[in-house]
Amino acid sequence: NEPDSAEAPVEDGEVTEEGAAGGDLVVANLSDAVAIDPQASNDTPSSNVAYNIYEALVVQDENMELQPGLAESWEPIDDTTWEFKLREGVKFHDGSDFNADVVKANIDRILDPAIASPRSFLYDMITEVQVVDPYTVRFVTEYPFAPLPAHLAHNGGGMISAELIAADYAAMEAGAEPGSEISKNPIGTGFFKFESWSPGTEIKLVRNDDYWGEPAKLDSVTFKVVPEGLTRIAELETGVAHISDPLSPSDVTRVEATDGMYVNRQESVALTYMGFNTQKEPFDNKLVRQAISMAIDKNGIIEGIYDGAGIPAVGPIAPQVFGYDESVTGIEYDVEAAKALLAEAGYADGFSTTLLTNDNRERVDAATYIQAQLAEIGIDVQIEVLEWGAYLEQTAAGNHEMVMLGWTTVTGDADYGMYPLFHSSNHGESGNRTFISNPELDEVLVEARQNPDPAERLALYKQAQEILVDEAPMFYIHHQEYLLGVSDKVKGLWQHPTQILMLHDVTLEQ
Amino acid sequence: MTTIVNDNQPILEVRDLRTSFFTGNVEVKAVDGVNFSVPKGKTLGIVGESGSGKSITSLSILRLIQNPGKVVGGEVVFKGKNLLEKSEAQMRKIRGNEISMIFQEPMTSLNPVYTVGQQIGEAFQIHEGLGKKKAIERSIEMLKLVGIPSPEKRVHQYPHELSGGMRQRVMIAMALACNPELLIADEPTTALDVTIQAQILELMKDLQDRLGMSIIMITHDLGVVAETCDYVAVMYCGKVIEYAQVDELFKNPRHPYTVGLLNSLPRHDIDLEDEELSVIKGSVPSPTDLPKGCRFAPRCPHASDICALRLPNLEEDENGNQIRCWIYSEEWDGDPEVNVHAERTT
Amino acid sequence: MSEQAINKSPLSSPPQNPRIQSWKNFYGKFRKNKAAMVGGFLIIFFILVAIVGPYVTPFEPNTQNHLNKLAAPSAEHWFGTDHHGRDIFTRIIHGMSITLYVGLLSVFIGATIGVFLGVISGYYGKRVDAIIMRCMDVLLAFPGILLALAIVSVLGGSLTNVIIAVGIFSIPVFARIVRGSTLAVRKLEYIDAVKALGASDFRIIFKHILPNVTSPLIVQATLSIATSILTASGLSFLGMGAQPPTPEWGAMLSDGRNYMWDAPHVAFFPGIAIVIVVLAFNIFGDGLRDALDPKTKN
Amino acid sequence: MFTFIVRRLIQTIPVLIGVTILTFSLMHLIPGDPAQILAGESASPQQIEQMRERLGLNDPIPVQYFTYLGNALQGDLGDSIRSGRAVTEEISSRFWVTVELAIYSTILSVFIGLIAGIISATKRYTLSDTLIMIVALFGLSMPNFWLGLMLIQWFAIGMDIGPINTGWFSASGWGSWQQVVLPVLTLGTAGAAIVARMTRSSMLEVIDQDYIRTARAKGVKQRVVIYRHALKNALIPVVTVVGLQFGALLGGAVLTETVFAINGLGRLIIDAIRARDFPVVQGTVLVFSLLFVLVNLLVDIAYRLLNKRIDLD
Amino acid sequence: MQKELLKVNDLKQYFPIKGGLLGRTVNHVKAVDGVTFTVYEGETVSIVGESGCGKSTTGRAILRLDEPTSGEVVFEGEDLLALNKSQMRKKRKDLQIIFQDPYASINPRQTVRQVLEEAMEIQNVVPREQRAERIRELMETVGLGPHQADRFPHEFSGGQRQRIGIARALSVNPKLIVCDEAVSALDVSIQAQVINLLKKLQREFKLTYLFISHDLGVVRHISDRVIVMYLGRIVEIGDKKSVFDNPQHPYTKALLSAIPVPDPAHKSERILLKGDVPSPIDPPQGCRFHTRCPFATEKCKTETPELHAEDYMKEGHLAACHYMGEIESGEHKAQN
Ligand SMILES: Nc1ncnc2c1ncn2[C@@H]1O[C@H](COP(=O)(O)OP(=O)(O)OP(=O)(O)O)[C@@H](O)[C@H]1O
Ligand SMILES: Nc1ncnc2c1ncn2[C@@H]1O[C@H](COP(=O)(O)OP(=O)(O)OP(=O)(O)O)[C@@H](O)[C@H]1O
Ligand SMILES: [Mg+2]
Ligand SMILES: [Mg+2]
Ligand code: NI
Repeated sequence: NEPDSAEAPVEDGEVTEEGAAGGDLVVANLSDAVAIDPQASNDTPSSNVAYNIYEALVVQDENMELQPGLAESWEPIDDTTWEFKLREGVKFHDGSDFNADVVKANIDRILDPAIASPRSFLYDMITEVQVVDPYTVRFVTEYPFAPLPAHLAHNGGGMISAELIAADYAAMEAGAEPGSEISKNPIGTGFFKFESWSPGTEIKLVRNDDYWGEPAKLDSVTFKVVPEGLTRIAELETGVAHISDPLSPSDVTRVEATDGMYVNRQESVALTYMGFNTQKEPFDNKLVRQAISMAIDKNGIIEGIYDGAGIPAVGPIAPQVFGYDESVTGIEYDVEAAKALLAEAGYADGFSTTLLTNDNRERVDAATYIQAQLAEIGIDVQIEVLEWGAYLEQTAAGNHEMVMLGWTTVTGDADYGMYPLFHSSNHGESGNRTFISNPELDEVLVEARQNPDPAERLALYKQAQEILVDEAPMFYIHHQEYLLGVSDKVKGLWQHPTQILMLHDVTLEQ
Repeated sequence: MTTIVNDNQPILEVRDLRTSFFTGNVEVKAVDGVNFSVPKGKTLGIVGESGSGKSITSLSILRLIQNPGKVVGGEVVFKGKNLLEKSEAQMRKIRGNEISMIFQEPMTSLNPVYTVGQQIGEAFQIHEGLGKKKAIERSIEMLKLVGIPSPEKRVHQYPHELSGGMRQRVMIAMALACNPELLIADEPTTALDVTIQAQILELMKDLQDRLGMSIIMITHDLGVVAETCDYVAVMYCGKVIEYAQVDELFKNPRHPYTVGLLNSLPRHDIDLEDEELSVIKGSVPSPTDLPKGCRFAPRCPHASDICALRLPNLEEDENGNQIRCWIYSEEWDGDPEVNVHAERTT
Repeated sequence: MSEQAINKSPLSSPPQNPRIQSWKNFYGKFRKNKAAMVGGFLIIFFILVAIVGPYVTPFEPNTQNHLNKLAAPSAEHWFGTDHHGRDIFTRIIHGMSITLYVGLLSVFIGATIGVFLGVISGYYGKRVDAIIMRCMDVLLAFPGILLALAIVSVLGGSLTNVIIAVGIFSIPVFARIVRGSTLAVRKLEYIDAVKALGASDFRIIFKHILPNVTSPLIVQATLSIATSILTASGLSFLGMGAQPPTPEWGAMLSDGRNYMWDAPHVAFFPGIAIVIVVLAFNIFGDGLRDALDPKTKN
Repeated sequence: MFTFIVRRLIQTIPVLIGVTILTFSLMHLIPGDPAQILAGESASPQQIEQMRERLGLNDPIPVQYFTYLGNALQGDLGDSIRSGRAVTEEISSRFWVTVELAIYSTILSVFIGLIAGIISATKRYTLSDTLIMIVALFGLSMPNFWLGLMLIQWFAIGMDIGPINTGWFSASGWGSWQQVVLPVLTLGTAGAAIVARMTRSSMLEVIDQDYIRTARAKGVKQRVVIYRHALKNALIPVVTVVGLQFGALLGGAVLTETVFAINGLGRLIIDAIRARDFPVVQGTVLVFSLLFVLVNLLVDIAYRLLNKRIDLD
Repeated sequence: MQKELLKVNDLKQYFPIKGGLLGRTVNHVKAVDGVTFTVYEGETVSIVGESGCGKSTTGRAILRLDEPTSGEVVFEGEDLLALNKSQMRKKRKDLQIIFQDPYASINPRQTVRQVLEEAMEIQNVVPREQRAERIRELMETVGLGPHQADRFPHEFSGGQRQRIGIARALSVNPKLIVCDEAVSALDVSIQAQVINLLKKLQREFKLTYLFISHDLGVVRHISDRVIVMYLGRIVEIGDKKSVFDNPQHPYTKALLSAIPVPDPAHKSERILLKGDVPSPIDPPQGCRFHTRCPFATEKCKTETPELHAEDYMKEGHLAACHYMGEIESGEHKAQN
């Protein structure tokens, strides 16, 4: 249900021992991919599969730093133009060449209204893609946009074979849905090739032996759909699967206690928060928001519900995200102070309100926890659980008072972690579901996204974080830790802070 | 108890038969001491009002009483052997073979999911060990025997495809399949229209003449008894209260109940003198709550003290007719002049 | 001669209130059915627990104690604690009234509408019947889960809406049963008799048909309570149901399934609780059926 | 018989149309916009608008309905909003899974239910009767998803009993026999209980019938009376129950498939509802109801074949 | 001449049979097919005939319990079939019915008092405060103890229930009572009691009975005139004595001869009919009885005989047979 994902390449992690090459890695997934078209899907399972097939121009490492991908280098030419030098000699799985035309075809497709790509927001500042020469491409943006390379590193920027794109358009002419041709036979440049997909059951990938870089070590990877957490573990235990993705916090102890498997923890760039509708009484009062933020013990939630999987959030962005400033301090847990603040705000006797959440179990549990804690400062919380579709609609329309939500800064850049969430132009469905509108903050966020100077940007984001702590439009709960249940046979696995499994170096011990 | 001395050896003798139903902790004595005999080749009629135990008697003879019912006493002597002492397997050999039975409701007494032929043929398969095909052939013969037109076609039909009269013929065919020596017909025509009833009764009479079997004809219709039977047993509340040759019974009924029955019957062939039908007052007592003395005493116009106190025995006269009534005993303490049969009005 | 001689002797017992008499008759039959008696007593017991239980439980149903979460059953926590450290025994006791409420109310809704449609359908027959019965077919053929989801989504997630959804599920069952009985009763001669007296349709339906279809109805209602409780817990299991922290058993079960490895009791006790309550209604319904069935002899 | 079948088929048409109307209205009544869900937690209003336009969601609802109906009549159930695949394709890949699950469960429940019911009826009031009926009542009273979870706990995760580990079966998926056992048990249990109870009472009723007495009067053996004469008649009401049960089974499949991670129609419909994937929901509902209607037609036919009293035409 | 109370004119009752692909009406059960007769005030007219010949249907049609297909039912000069629903409801006071099944004909959930009270309430015949008294009276009239008024039907025997049914019919002071097999379900000894009661009531209240029965013994005893029906038609109608002693229609003759007489001395010439009653869906052409009639000729197969009298027959005695005169005189013999 989270918005979702991006990518990143290699580095250390647990990549130490070498297992024997080959084998079929089975990943038990919560849900099936929606489409194996990076431009037409935005869910984690899809990204997880797509990452192995398609590659982007830029790659984020596990520290979220940008590394060359299909592009060897990039630089801003002027305020609104970025130039990328592409890697030569890269071939798609269908044998076609990767070059600047392909890049143009891909970006054009994402921005094509007929495709209505859910990824288009990542690139909608691009007004033109210029092919300078076969291996040089330029992106012209509508306004100065510093995080563009980070955006291009996103999984949505994975490059699809131009021939396939053409075929997909042809199919659309014939009445098919966009992307259906691509999902049927996805062609990228990645280290795994698509083999088969039985929807709802499993997707199988095989090694691309003609990979331009070092080929993957596994023969194949199977992404198997196992929706029940309990069952996923059973699969792990019986050896049917090697990885349970994700692992419920509640199952951590179980996995830890079982021989032959371990828990893989990965800090993430995700945020869990409880948003206040700042346009509604009494949450239009900053003091109330602060008081509530003060009255809830984040650590209790992290320990009690997420089983310690995560770190308390100070502000909206996680430490790995570019723009994070550790000097900013958050609101501390202090029930007495909270009561005082509430009294100051004129609600000494508390009030009644509702807390909306979707039917995600941890969120519901966290909501229940918050309900209990707020009762102590006299706030009577009614929990209302909505099913996802209705939930999105309700929260976008601002029908809520308090709401449990999350956000993942998939680009690893503070811009993505703040601009959609807090800029007043993004009220509602665009991301700002607290409906905060603070002119000073708006100004800082716009400035920060357009300034090409990283140092200046850092300063601006520090300022933004300070404002956000003070304004408390949301109660920042935690930056989750992604949990995997992994069989001891799996070597060389690591998970990206955007939740993607890094399978390039994985080997299976027989 | 004695049996009727007759020129004809009885094929079946029922002596002091008792059958009870045990529901909860009460015992319902449905049949409570029944005696009669069926002379060879003759027809015995059993009449009585509803609930008097006619059907239970016949089921007891074949030992078909099921839980919670039980034959609790007496003897059923068939060809000199007491059927109540036979094993279940021996009984099965007798049922449908030596003694057969026809039931009241031709609608419900045939299994709706099997064809007529299958059901008749089953008897041949069981008792004569015939194969399926042979059994069907014999079934066709039987259908012909009971006068069903185009039996080759009918044999493959299901009971619901036949009319009531035909079904009853099928029942008869089934009962007669293995040439039984005794046929028990439990109200074989009650559910049928009179014109059809006439056909069936005629058929039975005809078959009896041809095959020489003995028949127990159970009915509540005194007309049927008069026309088809040689002997009659009148039952009331689980007991036989009068047993006589048919002419004798109609000419000279002796039990007040028999007389009452005859009197309350409107006739289609003659006009009654009275506007009013003569009636038996009251109604049949509940089987769970029977009078202590003579069962008929509460309704009997002649009842005296002894009737209410003690149950009369079934006494036999010199002609072999039997009667269960204090009036005909030495101990009679009522009006000595009473002349029951003279009260007949029809 | 008569087609079928029918004659039963009158009860010669002294005049007594006939209602008491027939109740005694029913009760006499009912009492013989031991299982049904157990069911009846269990239900009474459950109702008592639902009323009194919440006042005597050792803990608060919603008080969390994360230090003592997922504790195994012990002398202090009879059924252990759940993932918020709440006492499961307490929550089950508090959930009793919810479960009964769900079962009873949803059946009430379903039965009311179902009976109405069934009687109309059976009594008027022809086109009315055809239309109503086709609609019932649609409902029957329609995956209930979608209906539930729709209702819960449109009206918002709450127990009441689950009850409405479950109630709607059960309409066709009642409509069919009542229609069937109505058809049977309508053929009886006493209906013709009151018609011949000039009774209106309204009177015939409400005074003469409805009271005489109650036996199968009561039986069905009891059994439907059982089914409804199951259905509702299924919906809660799928996450459409009571709002947390309501101690609804289906929801507890749904929560509990995540801890089956480490703390099987979290799912086990609510499950057993459902089984027992449903069982009680089932055997009670069975007993009622036997007692109300004129064919089973006293 | 032919006329009967054709007439029954004709009768199902209004029912199916009713089902599509109901689905259509419900899906549009539910708050939640497929475009928004597809777009996720952040999406610009223009983007959502584009998507709505692309999906044809901006047409008036009656227009959408009749477009849908028109296409459906030609066998085109549209494309999934979520995956872009044809709905028929989405359904067909899962159809047999659910149908197999339902059929195996039905077979299981009929098989066990019949045997238990017959034993119970013939051994009326004995210990085995009581035991069977108690077990059946439990089977009836158990939430099937709970049973599923317990079965996983006991026989997939397994318990160590001495040297034996009871983890014999697989907890997820569909295909091998290890995968089939637990879901079928889960789904079939309630059905078996119902069939057993129905068989018992139906047998008891039939055993009291006149024609059974007739058979016995013919000298037929008790066993033959039970199996030849009584059973075939007793099956008649049981068949109806099995038909209705099949419907319940399809509903139960949703839960069972969730618990056992079986990729069938039940899970498809849940996922589709959550994603407001209208075409898939409609298609699946249609298939569900069609299955239900057809199974009940089959049952009616079986009923008529068994029950000779009903005229075939 | 007595006063005509009820005149039934060419009454037809067809029940549709649905079938075919679309469940259309494909045929009709011609249960009653053109029946005409008159009932005079104070008399008892019986309808006899075999099962399914349309006796009950005729009775029900007269009372409009089923809406007849066509014809007239003139009661005291007024065509009942022309009345609207509420007019008919008022009229129902004058026509009552007693049914066969003593178990099904009383609502098992009402006490006798409630049954009777309701009847009076519906027709509003007796003021509320006098109803209790009236109920007492009715109970006595039908031979039940007033103390039994508060009992439920299941506490009564069949005969007693039949009396309750009679009391219900009487409670609205009807002029005509249709007795549909009113005594058929009773044992002989009880049947006699009820018949006596019916006769007594007729004398006391000047009732008119339309008495439907298949039991000719009972019919002979109770009726003044007799109607014999066969397959939806009247085949013979006439004064009781002449119909019983001098039946004209071959069917009537066969019917009478088929009844066993409770007298072993009685030796009757039995006329055995072949086969069964044909289906009323496609009744035979011509004389409906020709399929079973020993006297049938070609003419019978094509020409439908009308009810008529021969000169030797008593007044009012009519039969529908082409050959009754010839049969009587012995000119026309049974075929083969
Ligand atoms: N299964 C049973 N349980 C209890 N009592 C029974 C049972 N079957 C029959 N009886 C009782 O046995 C008595 C005799 O019944 P039976 O069937 O022999 O009467 P019948 O003379 O054949 O009457 P009918 O003319 O109605 O057939 C009745 O009083 C009846 O109540
Ligand atoms: N409602 C109905 N629908 C269809 N057919 C009917 C209906 N009522 C009666 N019939 C048919 O009409 C014919 C006459 O029936 P009716 O009940 O009048 O016969 P009856 O003479 O009263 O017979 P019985 O002596 O059996 O009561 C029968 O063939 C019957 O099947
Ligand atoms: Mg009998
Ligand atoms: Mg009739
Ligand atoms: Ni009779």
